[in-house]
Amino acid sequence: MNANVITDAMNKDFVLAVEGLTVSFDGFKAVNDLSFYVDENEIRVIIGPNGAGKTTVLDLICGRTKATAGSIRFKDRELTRMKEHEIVRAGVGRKFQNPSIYEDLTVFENLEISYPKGRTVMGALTFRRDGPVKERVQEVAETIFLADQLDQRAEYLSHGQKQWLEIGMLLIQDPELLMLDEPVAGMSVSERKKTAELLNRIIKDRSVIVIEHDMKFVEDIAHKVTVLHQGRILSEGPMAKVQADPKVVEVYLGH
Amino acid sequence: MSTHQDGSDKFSATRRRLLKGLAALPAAPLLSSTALFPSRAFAQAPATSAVNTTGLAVTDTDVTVGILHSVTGTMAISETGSVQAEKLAIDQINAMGGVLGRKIKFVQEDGASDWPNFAEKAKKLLVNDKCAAVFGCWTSASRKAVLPVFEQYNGMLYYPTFYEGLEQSKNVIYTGQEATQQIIAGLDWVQREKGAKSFYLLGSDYIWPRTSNKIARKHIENFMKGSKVVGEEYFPLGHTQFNSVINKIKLTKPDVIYAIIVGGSNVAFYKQLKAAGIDLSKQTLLTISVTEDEIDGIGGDNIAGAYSCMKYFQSLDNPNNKDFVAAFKKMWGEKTVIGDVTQAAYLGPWLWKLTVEKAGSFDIDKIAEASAGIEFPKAPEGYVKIHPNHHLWSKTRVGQAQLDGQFKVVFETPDLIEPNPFPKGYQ
Amino acid sequence: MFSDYSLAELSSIFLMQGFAGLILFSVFVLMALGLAIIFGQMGVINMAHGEFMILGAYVTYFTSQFFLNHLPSLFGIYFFVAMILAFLASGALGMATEWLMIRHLYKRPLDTLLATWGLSLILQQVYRSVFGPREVGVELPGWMMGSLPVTDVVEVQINGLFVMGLTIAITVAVALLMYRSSWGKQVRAVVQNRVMAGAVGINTEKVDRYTFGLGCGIAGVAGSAFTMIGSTGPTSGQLYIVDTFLVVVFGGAQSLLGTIASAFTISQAQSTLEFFLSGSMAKVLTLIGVVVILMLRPQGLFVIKVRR
Amino acid sequence: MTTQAPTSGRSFFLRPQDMIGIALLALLLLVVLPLALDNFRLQFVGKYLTYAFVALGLVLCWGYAGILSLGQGVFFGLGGYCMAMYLKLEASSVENTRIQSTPGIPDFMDWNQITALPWFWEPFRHFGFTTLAVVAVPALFALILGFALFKRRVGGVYFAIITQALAAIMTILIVGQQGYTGGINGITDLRTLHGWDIRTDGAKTVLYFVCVGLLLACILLAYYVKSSKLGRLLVAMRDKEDRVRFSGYDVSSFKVFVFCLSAALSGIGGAMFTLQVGFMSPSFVGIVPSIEMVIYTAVGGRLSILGAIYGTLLVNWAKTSFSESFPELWLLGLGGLFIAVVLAFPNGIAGLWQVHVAPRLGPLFGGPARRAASPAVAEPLPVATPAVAE
Repeated sequence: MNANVITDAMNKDFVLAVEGLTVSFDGFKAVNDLSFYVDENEIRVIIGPNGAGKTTVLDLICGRTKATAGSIRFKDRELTRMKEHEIVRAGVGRKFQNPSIYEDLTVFENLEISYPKGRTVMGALTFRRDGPVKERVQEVAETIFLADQLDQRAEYLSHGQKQWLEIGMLLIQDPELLMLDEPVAGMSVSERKKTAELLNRIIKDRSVIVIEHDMKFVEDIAHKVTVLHQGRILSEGPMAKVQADPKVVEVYLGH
Repeated sequence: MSTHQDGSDKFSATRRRLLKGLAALPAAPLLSSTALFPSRAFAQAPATSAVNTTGLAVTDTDVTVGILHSVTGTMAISETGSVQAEKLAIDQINAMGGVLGRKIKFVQEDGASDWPNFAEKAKKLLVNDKCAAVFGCWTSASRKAVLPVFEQYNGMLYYPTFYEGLEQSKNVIYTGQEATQQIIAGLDWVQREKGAKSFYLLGSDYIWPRTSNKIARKHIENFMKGSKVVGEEYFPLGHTQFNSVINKIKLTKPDVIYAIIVGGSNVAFYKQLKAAGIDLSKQTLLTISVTEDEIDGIGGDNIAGAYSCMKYFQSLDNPNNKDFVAAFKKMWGEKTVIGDVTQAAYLGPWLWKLTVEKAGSFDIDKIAEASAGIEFPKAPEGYVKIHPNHHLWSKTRVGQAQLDGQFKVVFETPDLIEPNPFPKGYQ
Repeated sequence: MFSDYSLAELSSIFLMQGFAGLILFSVFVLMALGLAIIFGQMGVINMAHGEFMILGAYVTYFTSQFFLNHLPSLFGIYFFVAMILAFLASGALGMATEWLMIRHLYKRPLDTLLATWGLSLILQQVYRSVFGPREVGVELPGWMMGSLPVTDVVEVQINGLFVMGLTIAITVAVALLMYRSSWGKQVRAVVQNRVMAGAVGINTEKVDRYTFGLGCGIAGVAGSAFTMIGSTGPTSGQLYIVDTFLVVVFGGAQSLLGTIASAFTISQAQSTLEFFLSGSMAKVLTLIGVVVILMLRPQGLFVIKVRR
Repeated sequence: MTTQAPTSGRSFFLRPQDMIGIALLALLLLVVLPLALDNFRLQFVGKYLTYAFVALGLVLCWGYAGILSLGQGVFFGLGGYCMAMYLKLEASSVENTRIQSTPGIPDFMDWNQITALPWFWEPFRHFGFTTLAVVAVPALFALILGFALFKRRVGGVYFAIITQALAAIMTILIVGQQGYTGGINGITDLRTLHGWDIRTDGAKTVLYFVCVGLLLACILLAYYVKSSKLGRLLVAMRDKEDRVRFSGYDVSSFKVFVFCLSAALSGIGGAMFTLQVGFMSPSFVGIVPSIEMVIYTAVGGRLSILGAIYGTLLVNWAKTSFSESFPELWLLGLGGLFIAVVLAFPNGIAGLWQVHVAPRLGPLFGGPARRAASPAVAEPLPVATPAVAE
């Protein structure tokens, strides 16, 4: 799968437009004047050595970290001034690096909480577990291979299953932009295969930003790759182009 | 209490409405209760059925009373002495044959420095243990908390602490001084002896210091010609930083520092006063809150020279007191000191014994009535007498703190001062 | 309210108030240092901190009694001996506490709060049973009493100066220990990444125990210094706990400099307010001010912004 | 479809074992204790139960949401003072206070030279307003506080310390403003409610049953909240706050809600306390009672609604009987209890019940069948939430 979407900065169809994004921690610029654009239905993979600022970029987009300068526009809405939950409600979903699920709750309840209804205090108090909710949970559970574990407490799941559960929790929100931070890290070979299959299924009809180290996996899914180094973009483009870039070879693929 | 005896009790008619217990009194209280059991009243050991008609814990051989003080918590420091004094008095009374031929047994409860807990324990002592009398409480707050309990279950409380007044109950005998008794004589003395014109009032922030300072201020402004208050200030209980107020005192240079600081704050206050170079032999300081107990913590060298105004000092030179001090030290150790409240607590069991014997009964109503006019000539502080308003007639003394932690008595009112818990002109 | 005073008087007021504030500042720093180490570096909330201080105060009292009765000629220097003993006694109790209780709770900071509160109740009762319920006062050697006149009105109290000097000495020692010594490096390594520190050969258990012991030991010295200004009773420690925690939290828990700055801010605010208002209201306003600022800036005055 | 009973069949918010538990508690409080205890001891139980309201709030707030408030005494006190103000005004009729320089105002105001009723006392002449205020004043206070703190993501240890400071402030303030509050003595000598003398034994028995009734209603409310999606969200937040936030929830508003709810519950407890005990004083507002209330919850089991009630009863019963027989040992016992509960039994009585007793009683009593179902009592202890998230 190579780049079938060629974009340029003038195109207005971007789902996400990041421009001049900078964040500094006590003077250290973890992300420095970063600009990139993600198209509708595009799968973008961000790679880079440790400390390049990959996770920080995701943190900035979903509002976990506040930008020092620059703008992030999602479907022409400025995200930098919105609260995390507002960003989520606008249609941005985020999976964390380590599986972030509710260990004390069952798989069903994990998914139910992510179901985009009853999100206010009163809504949550009066929320009813009705037919559509159960159907949707069941549907998602089947997608993530956990249909027969619905009543299991999440803490008893395997590491891979926990990753799937978190992906399922995003899926049930049906976000337009999905951000995944190392979705296959720490998985066995068979789990990894299943996950790739799962990702391929769920990334249809939405834009996706993935951080990943596994080059095989990246090659499989990426439409376009962005290489970050010391908070700046080192190279950007289709996988083949990036792999051929001598700068990239030097800092990243070289060792 | 009585509404009928002497004319000086001007407020009794209205006061009666304040106190629900009074409503229950028979219309003609002067018909002494002893009249009902005339023959047995002063017999050596009258029948229990005769002296105990309300089901108190009185048997043919003994009678149960309660002791209710804090032995844990912040107030344990202050209340320990009262417990010791009450136990001493009970021992002595038992050694003399008890009350109406009955030995006194006591149930001790811990108020734990927690006012609601006092109420709970008071209820237990009255309802469960049927105590014929309770000796206890120290702080005003604990007394306020137990007062409704004593009124509801008709118990008798002997309360030892000097306090702010503004209270009177059929069910309480106040063996300490109320505020006017303690304050006015001291202020008059300091004006007379020291020519004091300006006063700086200090206190811990709660009702007794505030009410006392209010009375002091009224007295200074209305009754002492040419005198004025130059400052008045309160600190949270347990406060330990007095440098700011000491600076203010240095600037305003009052003739008298009038301090009503209590508990641990005292120690910090006097230490910092001394460290700041205020010499109490030159700067007059008058307090109503420092007894020998407090000096124990403050240290004699930190407070030497200050004047304290109350009704009792351990150093009082009279035969009663010599016996009392000796007995107290024999029972509780040579190193113990005896403060004003400790002595007042000692009066409680004795006054109760005398009242029971006068009434010829343990019944609370009869004791409440018989209390007025009870005299106790053997009191360590000298002669005392219960006023119809259930407070004590007593002398007020001024003592000067010495290096050894004792007071040297420098002044004593010639006559007993009448207790006046609802003073006109001081409201 | 200034109309009553002349200009000269006013300036001396402010001088003396400033000095009073400095004493309060020293007291706060002494109280908070031990807690800043324990809470800031280890994340443990030690509600029994006040009781560790009071142990130091009792040690000081008994040392003074011992010198008074057995070595009256050396009474002038007993205070230094007492401080060392106080440090050792509180430190040893602290290490025992860490070993018996705290080490099981490193992952549950809120539970350390409850457990140490329980410990504080027990210690209070033990003090009461062993040392008696009455407050005790320590007699100070003559040279510590009185004050040095600066001008006619302005005087400087010697024991205040002593407390300040002591505070500076201890602060410098702690700063050197934490930021210059290899031990300090180990402590910080353990704080930042316990597993990693263990992996590189640091004995994390030992570091924890000594750190806790050090914090408690400093509390003991603070208690010793407190005997100069306050009294010692079984429950005296309770009086300080809220103030101390606020100082540490207000400063930003991890920063020694923050603790000092916050102690300075709070003490100056309180002593200035005390001059214009009554003691109670000054206290209330200071506390409310601190709480409001903490609401606006929950991370405290000084905190390093870190990436997560 | 593989969906099983627990996920599909929970149409009612109480599970069978919950209903049995509540019924047993009701039986104990409404029938067994009144029959077994004399009036005097029953009134103690009534008093203890007022603390149970606070413990109930703490289960939701601390156990479920992980918010440890060390200032619950403030809310208990606010509720209690609201009620005390109403009762005091009724007791301070012109007729009753003729002796004062200003008749018709509470006695402590008169002692402090206040000559007119302060404006904020005025509305407390009305019983309706007072009833509302008992719940609303603590809740409003919690709302302001919670809004300020949770919106800025103050949590965990910092929240605990700030609430503790508030308890200290409140005490100093009440004691210092004695003209308006009765100072350290509190508001005492309360007599009648609508002319009905609340001091008699008969009245106290009636109040006991009212208290139990309210408590049972509050328990039902707590169960409802717990079993709603909001209850599961609280557990989720305690566990992974960020995940909840990135599922599109405004985490702070949920925390504010549960904090307000616990404050309101405490307020009801305080009002019932005032009615039954007959006075209110700052000694319930301070740091010590606030922490003691936390220990009731911890002993009962911080995750168990019914456990908190039993914990409260047990600790208080122990306190009363211990301090009757060995006053000196009581603090040692209480301190030891704190440490033991934290170190050895972090889930309290409910945890012990869950592990040792329930399995033998079968699924109806919450035995093994419930293990996989929902956050019940035997959960692993929550790791504290991060203190300050930036």
